[in-house]
Amino acid sequence: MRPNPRLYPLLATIAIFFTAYLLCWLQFPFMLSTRVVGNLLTDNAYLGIVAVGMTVVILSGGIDLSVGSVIAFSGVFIAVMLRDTGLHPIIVFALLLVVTTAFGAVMGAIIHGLAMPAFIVTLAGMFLARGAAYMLTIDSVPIDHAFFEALQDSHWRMPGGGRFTLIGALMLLAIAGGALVAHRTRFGASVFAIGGGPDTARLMGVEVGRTTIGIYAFSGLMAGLSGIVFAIYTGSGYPLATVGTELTAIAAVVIGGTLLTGGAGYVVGTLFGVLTMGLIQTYIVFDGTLSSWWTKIVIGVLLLCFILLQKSLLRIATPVRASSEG
Amino acid sequence: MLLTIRDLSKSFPGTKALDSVDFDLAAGEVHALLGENGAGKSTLIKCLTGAYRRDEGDIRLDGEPISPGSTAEAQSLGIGTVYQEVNLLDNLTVAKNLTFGREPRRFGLIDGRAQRAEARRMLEGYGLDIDVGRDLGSYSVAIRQIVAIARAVELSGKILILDEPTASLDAAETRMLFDVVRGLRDRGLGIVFVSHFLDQVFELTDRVTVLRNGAKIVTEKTAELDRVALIRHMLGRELEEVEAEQGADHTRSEARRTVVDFKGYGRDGLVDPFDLTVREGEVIGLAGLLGSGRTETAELMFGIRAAQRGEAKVDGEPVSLTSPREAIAAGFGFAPEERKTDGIVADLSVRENIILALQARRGWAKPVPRAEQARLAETYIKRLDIRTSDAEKAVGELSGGNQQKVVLARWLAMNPRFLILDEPTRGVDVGAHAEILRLIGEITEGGMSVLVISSELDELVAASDRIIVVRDRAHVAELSGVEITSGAIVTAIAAPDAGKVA
Amino acid sequence: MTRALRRCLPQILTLLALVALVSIFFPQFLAISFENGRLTGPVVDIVKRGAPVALLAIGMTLVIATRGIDLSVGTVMAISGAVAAWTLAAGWGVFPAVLLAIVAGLTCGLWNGCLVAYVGIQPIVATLILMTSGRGIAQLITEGRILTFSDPAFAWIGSGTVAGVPVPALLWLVTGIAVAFIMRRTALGLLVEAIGINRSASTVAGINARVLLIAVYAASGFCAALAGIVATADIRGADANNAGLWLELDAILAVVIGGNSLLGGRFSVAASILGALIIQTVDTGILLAGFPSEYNLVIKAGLVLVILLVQSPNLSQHWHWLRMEIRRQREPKPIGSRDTR
Amino acid sequence: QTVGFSQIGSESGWRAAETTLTRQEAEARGIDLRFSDAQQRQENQIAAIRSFVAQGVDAILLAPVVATGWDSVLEEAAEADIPVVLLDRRVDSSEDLYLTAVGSDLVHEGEVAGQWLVDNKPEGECRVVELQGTTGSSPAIDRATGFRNAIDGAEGIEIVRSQTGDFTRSGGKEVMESFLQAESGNEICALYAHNDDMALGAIQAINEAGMNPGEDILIVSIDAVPDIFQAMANGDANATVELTPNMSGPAFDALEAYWADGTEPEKFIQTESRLYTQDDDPMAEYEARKDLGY
Ligand SMILES: Nc1ncnc2c1ncn2[C@@H]1O[C@H](COP(=O)(O)OP(=O)(O)OP(=O)(O)O)[C@@H](O)[C@H]1O
Ligand SMILES: Nc1ncnc2c1ncn2[C@@H]1O[C@H](COP(=O)(O)OP(=O)(O)OP(=O)(O)O)[C@@H](O)[C@H]1O
Ligand SMILES: [Mg+2]
Ligand SMILES: [Mg+2]
Repeated sequence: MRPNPRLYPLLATIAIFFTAYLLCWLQFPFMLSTRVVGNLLTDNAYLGIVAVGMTVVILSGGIDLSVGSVIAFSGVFIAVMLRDTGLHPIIVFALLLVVTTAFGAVMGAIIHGLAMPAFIVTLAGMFLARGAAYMLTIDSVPIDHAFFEALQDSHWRMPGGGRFTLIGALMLLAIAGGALVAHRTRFGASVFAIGGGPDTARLMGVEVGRTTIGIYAFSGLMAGLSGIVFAIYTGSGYPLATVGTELTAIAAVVIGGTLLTGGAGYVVGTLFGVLTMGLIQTYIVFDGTLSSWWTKIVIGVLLLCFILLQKSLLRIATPVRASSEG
Repeated sequence: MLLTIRDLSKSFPGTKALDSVDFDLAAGEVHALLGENGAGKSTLIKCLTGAYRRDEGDIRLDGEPISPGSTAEAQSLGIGTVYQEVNLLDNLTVAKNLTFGREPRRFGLIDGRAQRAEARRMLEGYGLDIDVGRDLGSYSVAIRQIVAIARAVELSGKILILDEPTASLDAAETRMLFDVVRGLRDRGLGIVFVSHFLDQVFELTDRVTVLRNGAKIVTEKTAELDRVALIRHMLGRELEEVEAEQGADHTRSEARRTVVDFKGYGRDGLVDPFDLTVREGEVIGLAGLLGSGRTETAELMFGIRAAQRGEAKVDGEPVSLTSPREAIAAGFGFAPEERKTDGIVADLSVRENIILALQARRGWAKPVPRAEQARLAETYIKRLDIRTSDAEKAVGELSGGNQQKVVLARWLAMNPRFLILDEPTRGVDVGAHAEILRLIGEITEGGMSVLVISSELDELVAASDRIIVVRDRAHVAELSGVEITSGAIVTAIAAPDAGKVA
Repeated sequence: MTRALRRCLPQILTLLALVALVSIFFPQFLAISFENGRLTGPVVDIVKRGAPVALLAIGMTLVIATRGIDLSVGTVMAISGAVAAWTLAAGWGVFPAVLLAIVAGLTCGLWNGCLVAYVGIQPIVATLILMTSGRGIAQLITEGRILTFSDPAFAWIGSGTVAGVPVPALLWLVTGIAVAFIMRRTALGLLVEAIGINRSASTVAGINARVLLIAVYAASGFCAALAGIVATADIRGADANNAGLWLELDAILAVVIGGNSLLGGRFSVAASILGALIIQTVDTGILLAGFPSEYNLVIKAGLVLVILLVQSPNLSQHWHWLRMEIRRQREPKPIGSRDTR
Repeated sequence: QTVGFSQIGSESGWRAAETTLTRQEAEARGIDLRFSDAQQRQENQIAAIRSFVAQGVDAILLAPVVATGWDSVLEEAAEADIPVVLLDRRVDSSEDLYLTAVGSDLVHEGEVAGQWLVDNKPEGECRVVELQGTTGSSPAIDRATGFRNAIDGAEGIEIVRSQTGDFTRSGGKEVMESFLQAESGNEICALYAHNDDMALGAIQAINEAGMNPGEDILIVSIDAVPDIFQAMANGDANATVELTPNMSGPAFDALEAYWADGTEPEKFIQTESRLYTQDDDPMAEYEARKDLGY
């Protein structure tokens, strides 16, 4: 039995990632050290987590531009709360997750209730979240808390000196959790259904409204979680942080083989999309000769190469039309 | 009464789709809901299942007033529905479509294995041997339709609603569906059946309700009606039966001039190389089972898929047909089978849809003058009896059959030399059906050549000068003249290895 | 004409409401005076300042009508601005500068169009590639600095006037009218809408979707080049890092405020331009009202949300339904329904 | 020796000049410079430093995008015994975590600019408008603070409007235009801009409004990029406070001393915040700077 053609983009992504890693390794043998692998996980943890939420949103055919700002807001919120109140970080985290989830839910409600395009509603959300961060503080606020330092420091030292950090682990957990939600729950099935066509989904009995709210709430939750991870990662809150992260996340999701039009994709693919983005960054740093502008150009070109490769692999793998195989 | 509907009304901007309609459904009956295109059948069904919010009216199930706010609610009330043209979700696997909303779970998570097993169980009795783990979109319309039916049957605890379920099924599958429906009826379900095939209505149903222009005309026992009376109820007038037993003159074709000539035309994995000569003013029928490769043949000829081998000649000159544009330039026209995805442009008006191909051929710099557009729209709205409040209404808001007519009008307006019609009468009412057949006769009189793909053998027999039989992606037989009979076609489709199922 | 007016009515009303709102905070808002041969006043500033977004919105409208999106326009502004400044710095003169800048914009648009139409990459991603790498290209041209020039003729495009009216305002007006005219007097508008609504059906009907797609992205690149020229001429220098930064979002916002659907299909260039003016009025209004800068974003987000909410077709449906319900409550029950208890 | 340099980005001409000068300095000293551009993102900088550590460079130069949030990554570098030198901006981590910081005192810059205005303001009331940097960035915050410190005691100076111009020329121009509308131009006595680019944009706006920058409205800004000297030579701008882009020179000096015999430099090497006015031969300054990559 041949694998479902729907798996091909995912397989292509994974194959390309490992090939690219191999090529990097040939050029810089050090790339294969556990340090680099550990860094790849740690440095992209926040991106991976937020990309899980983005994957679910994109699977439903929507888009969430607010996540970058929500991450920044989360950092500022945590920092300011820890500075100004005596609350324990855990409680602050819980509060934050409630806030960001509610924020997402409200956006979802507007999107559904007023039939407005997600792009615009979440664009307004993006302005709003960053504006809210400014209103909390315009300064960058350090986080000094023993518990926080413990979180920052918790890692498992891999053989070879690399660190497998808590936040790296958290990202892998988020991916696993996201995969379960998207592929193994009724909510996830409804997400795919809406991505396949909201009208048809409605006729099939999907509660489109409730699901839409759930989708954006989930994305908000993931953005909040990502904000926590980012705060742990940087140990501070900064209202200007993570500008443009939503676009990076979208790119990662798309490289991961999820269709922007919705209805097809895998959460695991997103992990490889994120790692691919991280690999590009790492490669550029290892190279170390590119000027600022060439850095931008090369990132774009590599992105294009990945997408073209994926396209051509898919074209080879699938015949003219899915329906035309005998 | 299982279900009673009283004074149901529903308006869309500019149209009163339902006007105080009453409808009763008893347990253990199959009740036909009939009417012309745009009469309001689908709207009635959608109001009943909560897909539309009704303006007024009272719906009772087992005597209890119900008012489903969503289709999910209707499903939980035991109402299973196959909507017209909604063939479930193409991007999900067959199994997920079938079990959607009732997925078997273990520890709160969907159990994929059980899900597939459940799906296979649901498909038993429909004679379908397909991999339920594949995307629904990779199967043909017919299969998608059967899957939709299987799903609705499973959901219907009390009521099963079928809105034109047989439009894309062939005879064997229809028979299978009827068996299933009868079984459900005997188990005490109430079944609403919408169809434009009157034979099927007489064969299957116990009672008939006819709608016209959104109003209920009559409810009668099927046995007490005859065909003529039924059509009179539907149309509000008598129908001049144009489909005389031998509509086409099957003998005239040989002498005519060749317009298009395909030699060894084919594409690997799609259609085996075939020869086909199209003569002026000739109607060629393409017969075959579902999935036999008829649509593919048409798509190949029209350049939607490029041919790998063989050549095509128009008027003796070789032409390349690698895109619809080239085919149109060569004088071809093509009304596709899947009107929703390949035919109509939903948000454009009826007028714009009709002139679209014409405009594309003229190029962007030479717009069709407004007066000309209006004239064409008027002409075809009248000629094909397209039910629309005016020519500026968006095509997506028309009823299914009327959308089909708009697509036809688009190609007739082009006045092509060779017109390919893939299931042109799918979903159109009796009146329009007859009108379309009459039109085919009329345009071929004028010298246009037509290739018709249809699953209705009677229709093919009535209209065609020649019939090509397609089986397993190959053209296996050609019938002409007096050979053209339903029986001969069926034999050709089945032979020589009748034991093998397609 | 009246139909076009009716189409733009919500946008016009919104604009009027905004003007009234800003006037509350800044009473002299509508004051216009004629000084040293030019009109001055906040309103004049708005039509001038709004030029880049208005120009971008014109091209973006077409792209969105085909169900696409062009994230690269801000970057294309930077590229064409850099090309213009570079040409001027090399001493080639104004006309070559404008010409080369436009050619650069068209090239970017063609590139996007080919990625979308031929390679089949989804528009967001295809244009995202140029969005990230294009700024690098612009910086490559300017070598990361602000490339200044002192050509008065070129600067005139940014800050000159014709009969007192700022040149940038004339530029978007002329471009807008030209594009709207081309779209509606030829069949282009219809064909673009058709491929936006249903590309496969349009292809079957014989429309050359690929060429059209490439054309609209090229048009968007062209408009972005004009916007880039205006921005560069305005500050007499090409700022590759900041020119057009995040303006693509404003442009998209303008198109949506203009009532055009992101799902493609029916479009109105005039309404998009009005959308751009609405956004600029919000921006300028915030500046004039003198709030601290950290409130800028929140105020903008709030206003945009309110505008979109008010314009939402669904909301008007809800209103309609609510009114009907209330009326029904008041009216006596129809005779058919006896079962009140 | 290999040195990794994590630069913020290339958001301004000043930043580009700093990059150019660092490359030149490294080349002159025979140092292999690994350059990484973070595109204004802290996370990219952190990742870059981690990569540098993983590669085992001999030292790291860091121009931090923001003051906070460097503790853990600096600890990692310290663990690997890689000295880190901060350029241009400081961080709020413990001083043990880096070798030294080279930079100017941002608050002090603001104070110098403010002091100039206090000394040179015309008689009577002086209504000042302020063009702020990007909201939330540390130069914007500190330069605002410093300026306010300086004018606090002075009689008659009042900041009447202040808005962000995002450190860009077009931002400066647009905001200045609205200032001129809102405050009816002739009542503004001076403009304080957080960087020269915004001041240059504002100068154009003032010119276009038919007024005379440098005379009708005094203009003081910070950075000392070449173009502002040209404006000063034309009499359009009045004063600027230099922020030298050559941060790496002192940094490499300190590093070389440290590599040679472990000399610990001072924790903060402050560069001079020199004030330039129209009297300082602006044309000569312009010529001297125009090829530094600004
Ligand atoms: N969403 C809609 N918006 C506006 N008008 C609509 C809409 N849906 C249906 N209509 C109109 O309501 C009337 C009834 O349509 P309906 O689909 O119920 O017809 P039908 O009886 O199912 O016809 P067919 O046999 O062709 O399927 C038609 O005139 C149609 O144009
Ligand atoms: N009974 C079946 N079992 C498995 N696959 C099928 C079956 N029927 C159709 N298919 C698949 O669906 C594809 C498309 O079928 P489609 O119905 O479009 O073909 P067709 O010959 O044009 O028939 P028609 O025009 O009558 O629908 C076929 O290529 C075939 O692979
Ligand atoms: Mg119907
Ligand atoms: Mg077919």
